[in-house]
Amino acid sequence: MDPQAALQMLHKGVPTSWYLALSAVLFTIGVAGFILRRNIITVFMCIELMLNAVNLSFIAFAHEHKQVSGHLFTFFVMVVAAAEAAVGLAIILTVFKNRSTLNIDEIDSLKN
Amino acid sequence: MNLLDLVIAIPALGFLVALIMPRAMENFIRLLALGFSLVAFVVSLGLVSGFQNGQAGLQFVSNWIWIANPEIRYHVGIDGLSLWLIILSTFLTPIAILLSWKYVQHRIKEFYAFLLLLEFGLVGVFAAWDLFLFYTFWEVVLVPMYFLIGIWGHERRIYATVKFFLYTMVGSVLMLAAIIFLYTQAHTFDYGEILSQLGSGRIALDHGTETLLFLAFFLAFAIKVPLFPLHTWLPDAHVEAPTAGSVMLASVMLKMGTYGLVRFCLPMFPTAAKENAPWIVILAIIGIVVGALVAMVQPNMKKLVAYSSVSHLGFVVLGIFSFTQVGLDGAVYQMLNHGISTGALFLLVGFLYERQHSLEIKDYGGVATVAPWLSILFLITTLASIGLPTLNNFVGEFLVLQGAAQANFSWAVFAAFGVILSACYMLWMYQRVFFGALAHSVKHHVTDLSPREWACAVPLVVLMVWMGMYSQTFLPVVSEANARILERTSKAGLMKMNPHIAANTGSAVGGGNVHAR
Amino acid sequence: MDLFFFLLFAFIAVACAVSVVLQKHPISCALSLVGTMAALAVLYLLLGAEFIVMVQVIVYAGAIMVLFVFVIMLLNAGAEEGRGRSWVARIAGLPALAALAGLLGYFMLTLLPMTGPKGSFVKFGDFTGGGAKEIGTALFTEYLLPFEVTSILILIAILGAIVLARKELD
Amino acid sequence: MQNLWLIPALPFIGFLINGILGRKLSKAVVSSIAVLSVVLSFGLVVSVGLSSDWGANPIHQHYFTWIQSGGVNIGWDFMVDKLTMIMLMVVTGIGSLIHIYATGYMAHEEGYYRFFAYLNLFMFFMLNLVLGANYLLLFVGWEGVGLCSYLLIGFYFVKKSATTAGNKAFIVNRIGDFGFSLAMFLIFMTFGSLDFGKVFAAAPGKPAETLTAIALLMLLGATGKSAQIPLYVWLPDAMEGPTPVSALIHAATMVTAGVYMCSRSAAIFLKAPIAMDTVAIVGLATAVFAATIGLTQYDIKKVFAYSTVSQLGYMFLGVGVGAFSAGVWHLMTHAFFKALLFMGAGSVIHACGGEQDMRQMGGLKKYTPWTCGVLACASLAIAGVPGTSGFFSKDAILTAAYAHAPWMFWVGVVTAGMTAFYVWRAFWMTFWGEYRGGHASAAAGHGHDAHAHADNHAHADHHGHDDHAHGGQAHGGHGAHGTPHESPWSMLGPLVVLAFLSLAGGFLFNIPKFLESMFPLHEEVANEQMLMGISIAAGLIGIAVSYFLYVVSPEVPARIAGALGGIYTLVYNKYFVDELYDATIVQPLVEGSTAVLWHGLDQGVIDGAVNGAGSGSRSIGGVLKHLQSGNIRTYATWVVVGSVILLVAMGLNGGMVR
Repeated sequence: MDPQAALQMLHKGVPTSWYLALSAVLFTIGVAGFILRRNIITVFMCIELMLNAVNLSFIAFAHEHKQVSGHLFTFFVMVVAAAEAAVGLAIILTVFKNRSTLNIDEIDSLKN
Repeated sequence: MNLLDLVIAIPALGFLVALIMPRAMENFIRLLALGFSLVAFVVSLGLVSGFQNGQAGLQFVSNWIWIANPEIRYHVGIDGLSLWLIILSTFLTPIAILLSWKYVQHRIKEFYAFLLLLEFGLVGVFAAWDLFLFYTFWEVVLVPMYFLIGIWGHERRIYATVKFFLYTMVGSVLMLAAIIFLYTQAHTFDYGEILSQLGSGRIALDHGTETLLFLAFFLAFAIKVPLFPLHTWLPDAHVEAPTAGSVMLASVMLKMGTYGLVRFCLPMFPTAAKENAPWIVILAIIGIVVGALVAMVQPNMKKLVAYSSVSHLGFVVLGIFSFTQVGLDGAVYQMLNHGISTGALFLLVGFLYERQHSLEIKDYGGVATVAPWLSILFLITTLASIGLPTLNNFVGEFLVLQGAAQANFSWAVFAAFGVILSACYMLWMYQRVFFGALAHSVKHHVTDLSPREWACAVPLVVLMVWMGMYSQTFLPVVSEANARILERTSKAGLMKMNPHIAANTGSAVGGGNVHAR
Repeated sequence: MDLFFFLLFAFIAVACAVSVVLQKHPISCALSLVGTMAALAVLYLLLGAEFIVMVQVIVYAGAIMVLFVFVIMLLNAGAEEGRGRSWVARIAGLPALAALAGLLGYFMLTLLPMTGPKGSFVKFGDFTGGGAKEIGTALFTEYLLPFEVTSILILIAILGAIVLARKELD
Repeated sequence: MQNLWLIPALPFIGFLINGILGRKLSKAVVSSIAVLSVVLSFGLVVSVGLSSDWGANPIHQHYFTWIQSGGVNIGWDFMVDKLTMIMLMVVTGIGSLIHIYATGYMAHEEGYYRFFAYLNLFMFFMLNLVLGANYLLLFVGWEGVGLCSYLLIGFYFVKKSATTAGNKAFIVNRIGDFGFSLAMFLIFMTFGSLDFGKVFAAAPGKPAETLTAIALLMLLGATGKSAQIPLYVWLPDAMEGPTPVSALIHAATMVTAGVYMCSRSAAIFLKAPIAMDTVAIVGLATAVFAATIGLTQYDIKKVFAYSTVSQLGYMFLGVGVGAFSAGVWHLMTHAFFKALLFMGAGSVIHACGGEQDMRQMGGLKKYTPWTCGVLACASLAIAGVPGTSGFFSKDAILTAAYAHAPWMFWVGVVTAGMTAFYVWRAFWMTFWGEYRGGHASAAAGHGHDAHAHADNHAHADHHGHDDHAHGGQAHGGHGAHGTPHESPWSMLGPLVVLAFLSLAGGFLFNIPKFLESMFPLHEEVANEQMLMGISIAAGLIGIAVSYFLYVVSPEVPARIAGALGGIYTLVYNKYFVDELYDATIVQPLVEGSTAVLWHGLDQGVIDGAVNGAGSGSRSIGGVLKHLQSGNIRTYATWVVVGSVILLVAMGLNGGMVR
């Protein structure tokens, strides 16, 4: 990228693609946490991270298309995330009570 | 909302009402189900009186959009072919409900709800004039029967019900694929429209495609019939099913297969149907003979009757693929006959089971001594089943064999062996169960018919005699409808040469429904 | 200016996210996640989503994360122990993640043009349709049904949470 | 114009009343309803006969359309011509007599109402058979009488042998019906109709091969119903039924239906010479074959049963050589004397308290003089003694046979001799000598037939107490241990009437003359006087030999039997035909169906394939289930791997589409 173009770009602002790329990176980090971490609460937090990454893309696209729909999707995602957190954490409580562990590898009742 | 819609809607309404009833009101639920089914029957009789024979096309048509895109219509109507099958369904459902009065003692609410759902599906199958709607009803029927066998059946019910379900699904999935293919060609699910497009050559199927489509439909129907060698689900399903399930399964559900053959396979793919007729007929004849022979050696009454169904339905398929007016009339008549007589057989076997709690022939003997009327009704039914003249099956078998003889005399020769064998297995069973010295357990358990059982059995016996003595009540309407179908198949060979003739035929078969859009 | 803020908060977001994955103790993870969310809120603001920024901060970073912290404390959750049992995750996990990151990033970068007259850029103030008024209008006209359905969803979630949590009481 | 439908309808009404309400009615009411319905219908027949002018056109009445489909149009039509009239007279006349007889015979039986209901139903179907104006209605009667035969043979349904015999009768008849139905299909295809009028009018113009095929298939039907080789096996077993049934159904009426059908279809048969010869040969072979078996039997009803088979063979011989009217004539006279023989036998059995073995009888003439007298009349008639009814009809058949082929005449004469012999043998054994009954246990040492005794004893046990076993209590008082007694007049009355007819029937009814318009009389045969002499001589010799062997020197038969050895055993056991059929047809079918078709094909191959598909899927699943480790992180990894694959595929397809 030659300096001229870079300067021009700077004038115009940040490329939307960068936001999207950031979203992709955050999403991948979330996935990485999901796969690599074994603490069920951390795993759950990684899910929230992924949701946030997706929200970022929605907002970026809303900006790109100059429409409010993306914001609404984000809004709904947040609502669902809130509901999910409530139920999910309740489930975690129950699981912990029953199995006395937060290690996700120990929880494999669905095996076979 | 015409009469036909009512006949379809009443069982559905009954189903919903039965579902929301409190579980504890057992007798009320029974009465409610009986009431709904009786009302449906009475209303369906209105179809008979309102039916105009000789009028081309469908009657009692009702045509609304159900799903806008892709366009799927609630398009129903009846012709002579469906009329009596609908009556058969509505006629047998009250009987099935009544006969289960004591037989079913747990989950009563669900049982009667499922019976009504079954009736809804059956009537819908016979009335549907939109392929997608037909398929929907076809599958709706499967669900209640699955549960009827699976919940209220005997010991091996899970095996039987899974087998039944899988067999039927395999066929119907292929049929669904064929229906969707037809949609991609015709851009409509409306059966009349598809027929007229096929007839006028607007959908040009090449030979291979037509054969494949024919086979896809045929397989679905042949499994349901069931045609040899796809029949092994039937004995298991029957043996495990509760009496009401057996009655409905044998009497009406199997007719869905043969109805489909006549309604869809012949008019839509006449060339393929004719080309494939020889081996289908051979399978039918093998079914007739093998079914009868296997029935002969069954130790279990229900299994025996089930195999006899295989044999009898072989006659129906034989009649259909004889491509003669006589044979086709006989086949359709035989569908009704089989519904009545085999339904009655299962019913009476069910009565025996309720008394003795066994289906094994060896556990019986001398029943005639303690239950003379039961024996007499069973004897009449047995005689009907083996095709004694003046009883119903004779008329059907005679016409089928006459038609088969006209198509190919050797078919009639081989098929007629089934008539001999039917006497062997039925009478042998009758002898072992009803005659002979009074078995000890029979003496203590078997009693003669109760009034409720009389009420179940007598209408069937009356119909056996009526249909055997005066077929003119039923046959003319059927003949009329069959003539249209045959008209189409007979011109199948001409279609490529002269599309105009075929176009006329198409609209004749499609009937007035073409204008309905 | 835009670029500077973007780069700064993008870095913070990524760093906090990495921290979420790498921290041993759940509490640290939760705090890192709050950091990510806050950084994202700034980015939302850059994108003109004023309403969402507020919701993000109040509901997400506030309410939900507090819930997490409560649960962590309630369960007295400590650092992970023991070995993972998923050999699939151990063997295929990192390569697959790398490929995913690369591919996703590549597609995202090429999705919208960055140069030329058609290039799309984000400049603070370009889009001002993200205020409470606009959101509210859309929510109660076009998106009324989803909105109401969401309310039922939340109701069900509340009921579910109560049912699940009640089990612990008795 | 008479209403023909009333003729069968009356017995049918009787059937309905007795069948539905009979259990609650007294025996007197039941029997009067049954008898009255048949007698009334006999009256109707007579009035139809008297009122008809017997012109060229038969009375034809159409009631309603029964089956209509395509070209098939079957009406419920009745028709009366001369042939029908004869059959009607025989059926209703003899039917009435037997109904009256049965009121006495069955007086002590359980299921009295049931018996008369069945009997009335039989009359209904039989009248339908003869009145029907098309083949399908004929077939209705044909199958219907088969049903009643089944019901009545199995009347004592508690007894396994009775119900088995009923099944056998029905199923063997079904085999015949198989031929009949195929014949009907061919007729319809050839003529486009099943109406007698249309078919016979068109028959001369049709190709001989088709007509031959039709006629041969009909013959198959006739061999079933009329107990000819190879389907005769059911008739001897049918003697399990009560004796009036044997008299009515298995001697006088139903079994002659085959003869009626062949005569009715004369127009077809006459155009099919091969079929005619087949009919004649089947008839002749059956006549000889059954007569030889009759020579050796001891069960009085079995003797008469084989005699019936043999006499039916005669009728077929008559039909086969073209003497239809002679065949029908013999049908009629046979109905007289054979019904009489059976009813007489019934009277004897009644007298002996249910005993059927002739070795347990003897000397009955002093206990039952009337029965003895009427049986003598019948035996004279069947032996063809000049002047009796049997003489005329048998002579007519034999003369026609001679005109057709002399060897048939000679075989027929030998058969006539044998017939005279075994009927009179039965007569002597029953009525002459000393009464041997009353000490059943002594039977072992008493039989003059030590040779075949062991198996025979079992046989006697099996069949010996047939009739009255069921109503055994009623007869306990004067059963096998009491002295024989004469039957009541309700039984003897009909016997006397029939005895008169047996003697005078030939004079009274000259059937060939009556039927001349339908079946032209045969031309005169050159040496007819001589032929007549020979056949008379054969009959007389037969009587004389039997007198010598069973009255003068009763020890001789055993010696002869001993001398014949194996042949005697063969004949005594009815040539082992039942065993042969059982081994070659019944057992292979049952075994084959069980082992090959059911277990092998259905459960093995078809279900095997289906279940194989099931277990195949299951074993594939068994491998694949290891993917389901239950570990959520593993699943997540798979999801990631899958996403990567999707993204790569997307990239290869040119990236995201905008």
